[in-house]
Amino acid sequence: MSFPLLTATAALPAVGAIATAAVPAARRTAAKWLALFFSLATLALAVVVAVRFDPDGDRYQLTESRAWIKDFGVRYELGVDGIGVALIALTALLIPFIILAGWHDADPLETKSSRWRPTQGFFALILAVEAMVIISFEATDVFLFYIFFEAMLIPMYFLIGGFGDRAHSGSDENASAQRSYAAVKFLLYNLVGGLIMLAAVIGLYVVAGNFSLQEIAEARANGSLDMATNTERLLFLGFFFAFAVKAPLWPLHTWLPNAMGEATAPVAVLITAVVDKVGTFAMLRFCLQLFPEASKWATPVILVLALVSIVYGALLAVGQRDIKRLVAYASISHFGFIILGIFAMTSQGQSGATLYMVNHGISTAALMLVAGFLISRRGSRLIADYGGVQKVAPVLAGTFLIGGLATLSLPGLAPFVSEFLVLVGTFARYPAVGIIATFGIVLAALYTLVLYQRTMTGPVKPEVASMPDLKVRELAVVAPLIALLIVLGVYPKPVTELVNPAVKHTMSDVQKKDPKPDVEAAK
Amino acid sequence: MDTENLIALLVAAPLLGAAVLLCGGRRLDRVGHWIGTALAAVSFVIGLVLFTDMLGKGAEDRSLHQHLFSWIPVEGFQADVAFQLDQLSVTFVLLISGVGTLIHLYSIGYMEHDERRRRFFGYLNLFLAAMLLLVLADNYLLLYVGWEGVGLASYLLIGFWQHKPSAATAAKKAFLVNRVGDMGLSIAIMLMFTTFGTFAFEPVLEATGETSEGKLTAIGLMLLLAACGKSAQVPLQSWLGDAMEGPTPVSALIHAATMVTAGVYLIVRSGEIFNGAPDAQLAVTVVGAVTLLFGAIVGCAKDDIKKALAGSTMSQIGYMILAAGLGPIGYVFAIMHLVTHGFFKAGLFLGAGSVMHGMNDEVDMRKYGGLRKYMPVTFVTFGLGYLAIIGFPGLSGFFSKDKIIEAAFAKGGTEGWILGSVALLGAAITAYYMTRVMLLTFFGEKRWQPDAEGNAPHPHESPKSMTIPMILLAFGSVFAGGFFSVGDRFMHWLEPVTHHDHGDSPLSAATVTGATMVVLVIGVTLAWLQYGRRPVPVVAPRGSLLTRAARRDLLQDDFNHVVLVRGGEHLTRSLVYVDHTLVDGVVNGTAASVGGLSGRLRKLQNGYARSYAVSMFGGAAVLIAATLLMRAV
Amino acid sequence: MTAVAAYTTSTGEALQFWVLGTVAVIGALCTILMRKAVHSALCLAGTMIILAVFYLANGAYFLGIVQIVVYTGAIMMLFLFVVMLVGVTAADSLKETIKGQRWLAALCGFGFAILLFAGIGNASLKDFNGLAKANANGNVEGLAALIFTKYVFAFEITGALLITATVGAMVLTHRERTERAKTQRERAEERVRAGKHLPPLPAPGVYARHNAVDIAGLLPDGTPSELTVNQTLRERGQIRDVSSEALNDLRALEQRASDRLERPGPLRTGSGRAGESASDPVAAAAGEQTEEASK
Amino acid sequence: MNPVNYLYLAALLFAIGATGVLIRRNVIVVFMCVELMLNACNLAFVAFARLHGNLDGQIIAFFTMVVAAAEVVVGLAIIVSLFRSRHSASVDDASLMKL
Repeated sequence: MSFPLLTATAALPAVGAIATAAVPAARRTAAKWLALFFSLATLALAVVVAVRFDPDGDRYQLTESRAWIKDFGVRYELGVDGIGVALIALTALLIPFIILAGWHDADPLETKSSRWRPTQGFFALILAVEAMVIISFEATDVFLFYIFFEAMLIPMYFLIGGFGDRAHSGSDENASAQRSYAAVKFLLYNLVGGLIMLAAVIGLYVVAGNFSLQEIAEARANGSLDMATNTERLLFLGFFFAFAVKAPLWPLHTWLPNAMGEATAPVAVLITAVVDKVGTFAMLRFCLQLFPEASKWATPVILVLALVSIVYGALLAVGQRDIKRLVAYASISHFGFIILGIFAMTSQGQSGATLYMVNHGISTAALMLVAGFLISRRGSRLIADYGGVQKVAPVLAGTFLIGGLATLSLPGLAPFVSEFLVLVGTFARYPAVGIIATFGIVLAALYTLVLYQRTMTGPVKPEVASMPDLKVRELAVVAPLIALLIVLGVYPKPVTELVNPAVKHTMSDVQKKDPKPDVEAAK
Repeated sequence: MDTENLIALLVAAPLLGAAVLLCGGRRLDRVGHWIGTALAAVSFVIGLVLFTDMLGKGAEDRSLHQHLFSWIPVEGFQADVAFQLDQLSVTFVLLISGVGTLIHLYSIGYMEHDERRRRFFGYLNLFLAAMLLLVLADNYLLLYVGWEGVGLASYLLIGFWQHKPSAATAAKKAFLVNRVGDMGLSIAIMLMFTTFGTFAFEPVLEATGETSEGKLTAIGLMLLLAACGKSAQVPLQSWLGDAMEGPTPVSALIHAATMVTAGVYLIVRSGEIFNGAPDAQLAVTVVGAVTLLFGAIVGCAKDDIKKALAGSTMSQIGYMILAAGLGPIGYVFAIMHLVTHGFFKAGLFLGAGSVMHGMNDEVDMRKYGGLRKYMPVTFVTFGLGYLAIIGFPGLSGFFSKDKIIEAAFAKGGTEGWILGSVALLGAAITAYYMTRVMLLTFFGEKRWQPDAEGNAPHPHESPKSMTIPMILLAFGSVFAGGFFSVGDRFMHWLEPVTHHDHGDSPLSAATVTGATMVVLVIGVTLAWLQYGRRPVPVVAPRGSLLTRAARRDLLQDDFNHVVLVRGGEHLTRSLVYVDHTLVDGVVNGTAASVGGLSGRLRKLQNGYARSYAVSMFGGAAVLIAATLLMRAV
Repeated sequence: MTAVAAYTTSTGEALQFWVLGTVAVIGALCTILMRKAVHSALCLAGTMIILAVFYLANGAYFLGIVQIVVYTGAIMMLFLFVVMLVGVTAADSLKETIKGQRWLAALCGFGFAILLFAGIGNASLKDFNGLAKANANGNVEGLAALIFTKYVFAFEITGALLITATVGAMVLTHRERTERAKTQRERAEERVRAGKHLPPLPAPGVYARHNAVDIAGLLPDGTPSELTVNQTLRERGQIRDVSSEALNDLRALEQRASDRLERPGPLRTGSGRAGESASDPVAAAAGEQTEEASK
Repeated sequence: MNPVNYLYLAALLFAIGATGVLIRRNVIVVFMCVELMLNACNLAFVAFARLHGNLDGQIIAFFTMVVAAAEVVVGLAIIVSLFRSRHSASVDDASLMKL
C-alpha cells in the first residue's frame, strides 16, 4: 500500500495544532509563524492530492482502508472524488489567509500570567478545525465521517466563545454575554442536528450491516440491499437534518448570524467558508448516494426551503444594521443557491453547486476579511458608524467593493459562473423555481450596494477621517483572494473538469437524466 | 497575420489600460490619462484595420469568428469565450472606439483639476472594454458579461464623485434598475438553453423556426425587459436622469452615445427571434413609442441642461427601439439613427460640458443666456448638433429619423398609423425642447449673477483638448447621415445581418418628409414664441400641471419610492422582527421551558429525609395498588 | 386458652379484641401525636403490652412473654434512657415546616391502610386451622424444634447480628479521650480567665417545703435566679417560680404581726410594704421567724 | 369473630406508624414509630401462624424481635452520637442530602 497521502493531509494540521499549542507563552510570534508554516505545508499537500487525482479515473481515488472497530464493522476508510478534492483544496487554501488575517486577533490585551497563552490556543484551534474538516471531506466511512463532523464543534465552540470580536455591535454593551450566547447557540443547534444524525447512522448500520459508503452505495445500486420506503425516508431525514443545520437552511439558520456576528472576522470566515461547506458537501455525498429515492421524494420541500432561504436571507441582509450580520444573512441566501443546485438533480445544477461552494468560500472570505479590517480600524460593527471611507482609504474601499461585487456575482468574477450554472440547472427542470431564484440576484445587488454606499461613499465621517489604508499584511491576505476570484471567473475550467465526472456519478446514483432541450426533443 | 486574431485585441487593449491604471497607483498619476487615451485609440485603429479588411471581402463572408477558449464546460452546457465580428458589430466597434477616443481626449481637459483623474481614465477604459466585449461576443452569455460590465463601469462613473451623496445614490439606482433588466436577460438565456440547448448566436438564430411561437415570445419579452433596463425605456427609465450626476464626458459617452444603445443592439441582434414573435415585436414598438413621448415631455420641462439632454436621449432611443420593433423594415434605420445619434448627442453633451466648464459647473439653463458671444466654438458645434437632432434637412438626424417615421407608417394597418403619428408628434416635441435649450443657453441676454462667494462666472472658451473632439463630432453629426443614405449604402452594408425589406408605406416618402418639416417648424416656432421673443425669468414659473409632473420625471420616482422603497423597507424590517422573535423565539422558547421544568423538579429534592420518605411510601402504595389491580383484572 | 378455636373465636376473645384493639389503636395514635417524647414512649409501651396480650390470645405464648419482657421491658426502657440522655427538649412543636408534608403523609397513610384492607379483604382467608396441632406438646418446644433444626442458620446469624450490634453501639457511643485530662488547678485557672461566675452556683430552693431542686432561689430583691436550678430542668422548662408565693406569705406574716402589735394602718404598711418587701424581704422574714420563735 | 380482624388491626397500626414516621421531626419519636410498624408486622405474622396452623410465622416474628432489638441498640447509639455532634434531635436538621 502506497504512502497514505490523504491521512497525511489531514494529520499535518493536527500535528501543527499540537505543536502550536505547545509553544511557551512568551514566544507568541513563534506560535503564529509555526501555525502559518503548517497551514502552508498542508496547502502543499493538498496541491499534491489535486495533482495525483485523475478526473477520468475511477470514482474514489487515493483510497485507504484499515479495520478500526471490528465489532461494528467500522473501518478507517478514506477516499476522494473530484468534489472532495476541490473542497479540500479550498480549505487548505483558505486557512493560511485566515491565520494571516487573524494575526493580531488573539494577542492578549494584558498578559495576565506567564502561563496564559490565548494566541497559541487560537491558532491551534484553527488548525484543529482544518484537520477535522479535511478528514470529513475524505472519509468514505459513515461512522468515521460522523465522528469528525461532530468533533468539529468543540474547537469551533471555543473559537467563537473564547475569541470574540472586540468591536461593539451596538446591540448591547456586555459583549461577552452576547458571545457566549452565540457560542452556546451554535453548539446546541449543531449538537441537536448531530444527535439526530447519530440515530440515523445507527439505523443505517442496523439496515445495512456496515458503515462503508461505497459498499452500501453499491448494494443500493445493484439492488442487493433494498430498504423499505419509509425506512429510507426516515434515515434520509435524519442525515439531511444535520446537514441542513450545518449548511444552514431556513428555518434552521438563526445560529449563523449570531455566531458570525460575535466571532472575529477570520473565525466567521472559518465558519461560513469552511465548516458549513461540510454540510452541503455531505448532502451531495451521503444523502444523494445512500438514499436516492428518498432524496427524490423530499426534493419539492427542499427546493421550497432553499428558495425561502435565498429570498429571505437576502431580504434580511438588506435589513441589517451590523456589517458582519449582513454578510451572514447573505451567506444564508447563497447556501440556499447551493442546496437548490444540489437538489435540482441536473448536472449543471450539481456542478454549479460544487463550484458555488468553492467560489462562495473565496468571495465571502474576501468580503468578510476586508470587513474585519475595516471594523478593527473603527472598533464598531454598525454600518451607521461609517461613511466616506473611500476617500481616506481607497484601496480598502476598492477591495471591499470587489468583494461585494463577487457577492452579487458580477460576471467576470468567480461566483457568477457557479450561480448561473445553478440557475440554469434549476430552470431546466423547474422553470418557476429558477425564475423565483433569479430575483435573488437583484436583492443581492441591493444589499451589497447599500452596504457599500453607506460605509464607503458620502461625506467623510470625523471618526474615520484618520483611518489608515490597508497594510502590507492585509493586502497580502486580500490580493490573492481577489486574483483568484478573477481567475476562476474567467477560466473556471480546471475546477469544472475536476468536478464533472463526480457529478456524473452522482447523477447516475439518483438515476436522473438531464432534461433535453425542446429542439432536440422535437427531433 | 490572420485578421480575426485581432478581434481579441480590440477588447484586450482597453482592458489592459484599465488594469494598469487601476492597479498602477499614484506613480501613474501624471501620465495615466495619456495611457488611457492611447489605448482607446489603439482599439479604434484596430477597428479601422478590421473594417477596411472587411470592405475587401464579399458581402457574405464578411463575418469573422475568433474562438479563444472554452469558458464553462459542463455536462450538456457549453459556454465559450469566442468573438464574432460582422457588419453590425464592426459598426458598433467603430462608433464605440471612435467616440470613446474622442471623449478620452475631451476628458483630459475636462478632468484636469480632479486629483483622481487617473482612476477616471481607468474606469473609462474598463467601460470601453466591456462595451466592446458586449458587441463582439458570439454568444448571449458572453454578451451578458459585457452587459453587466458596462453596468459596473457606469456605476463607477456615475458615482465617480462619491463624496456627493446624490452621486452615490444615483449610481446605486442605476445599477439596481439595470439589475432588473439583467434578470430579464439571464432568464432569456435560460429559456434559450432549455429550448435550443445552446445560447450562441448562430445556432439559436438559425433554429428559431423549429420551436413554438410561445417560446419565442417569452424569450423576446425577456430580451425586451433587458433592453428596457439598459436603454432607459419605460418602465425602467428612471435611472437615466439621475445618472447625469456623473461627469459630463461620462454622460456623453455612456449615457448618450454607446451604452444606452446596447438595448437596441440586443434587439437587432436577436432579430430572428422577434421576427418569429409578432406579439413581442408589438410590445417593443409600444415601449419605444411610449418612451419616445415620455422622454420628450420630460425634456421639455427640465431646466438642468444635462437632464434636458437626458430626456432627449431617452426619446431618441425610443425612436430606435420603435424602429427595431418594426422588424426587418426598421432594423437598419434603428442602427443608422443609433450611429448618427451617437455623433450629435455626444456632441451636444460635450457642448453642455464645455458650457458648464466655463460657467463654474452651473447647470441651470435659466442662469445662462447669450453665451454665443463668449464661447463661439461651443456655440457653433452645439448648434450643428442641435440642427442635426431636430432633423434639419441635409443633416444626419434628418435622414435617420425621417426613415424611422416612414418605416413606422410602413408597418401598415392602424398600428402603422398610430406609430407613425406618434413618431411625428415626437419630432415636433423634439424640435420644441431642443430649440428651448438652444435659446436659453446661447441667446437672449446674460442672466447669471455672482454666486454666494460673490465670484461671478466669467464664461470662456474651453481648451483645445475639449474643443477638437467637439468639432470632430460636429462633422459627424453634419455629414454622417447623408453619407450613409446616399444610395442606401448603410442599408446594403447591414443587409446580410439584418435582412432589410421595404414595407408598403401608405404614404410616399415625400409626404412623410413634408409632414416632418411642418411639425419641425411648428415646434421651433412654439419654442421661439415662448423663450426667444420675451425675456426668460431666472426662477422657473410654477407652470402647468403637466410641466410640474414632467419636472419630476412624470412622477415615476415618486411611484418607485412609495411602492418599492417604502414597501421594501417595511417588509425587511418586519422580516427582521419575525426572524428574531418567531424563528429564533421558537427555539429559545423550548430551551427556556426545559430549563423551567428542570428547575421545578430540582425543588422536589429539598434534602429532607421525611419528604423522600413520603415519596417512597407513596410509591409503595402505588405498587400495592398496581398488584391489586392486576389480580383484580 | 389452650385450645384455640379454628374458624371463629370465642366471644371472650372477641370481646377482648374489640376492647384492647381500640385501646391499642388509641395508644398508637397517641404515640404519634403526643408532644413530648416521653409521653409517646409510654403510649407505645402500652400498645406493645396490648399486642403481647394478643400474641398470647393467638397461641404464641412464648412470643407474648418475650414481647413483654424484651420489648416493653428492655427496648422501651432503652428508649426512655435515651430520651433522658438527649435532654429532652421540652416539647418539639408539631408545627410542620415542610410545605404540604403533613397532608401528603396523612393521605399516604390513609390510602395505604385502605389498600392493605382491600388486600386482606380479597385474600381468601376462610379457614383457620388453629395451632392446636402445632402447639400439641408445648409452644416453646415447638418453636425450639423449628429454631434448632429448620432455622438454625438464621438463628446463628442472628446471634452474630446481636454481637455486631452491641459492638457497634459501643463504638458509636464511645468517645476516645484524645487529650490529657485537665487537673483541678488548670480548671480553676480557666474559670478565672473566663471571668464568669467564680463562686459556686447558688443553692436552689429557699424554703424546704417543696421539692427544692426545681425552685429557683430568690435574689435579694425577690426575683428568681435561673442559675440556681439544674441545667436539665432548665432546658425542660421545669422551673417553678415561687417568688410570688414568697411575697404573699410575707404579706400574710406582716398582717398578723401588725394585728398582734395593734399597729394601725395597713394602708401605711401597704404603702410601705412594696418598698419594704422589695428592699429586704429576707431580713423581714428573718425578723418574723424570731417573732414566731418567741411565741 | 373472625381472627382475620387481627390482620386488619395490624394493617391499621402499620399505617399509623408509617404516618408517624412521616410527620414527626423528633428522631426518637420517629424511631418509636418504626418500632410500632415492626410490631404491627409481628402481629400479622402471629395471626398468620395461627391461620396456617404452623409455627413458622411465630419464628419469623421471633427473629423480627431479635433484629428489632439489634436495630434499636444501633439506632439509639446513632441518635446519641448525632445529638452530641449537633445538639438537636430533629430529623430536618440532618438535611445534608440537599443539592
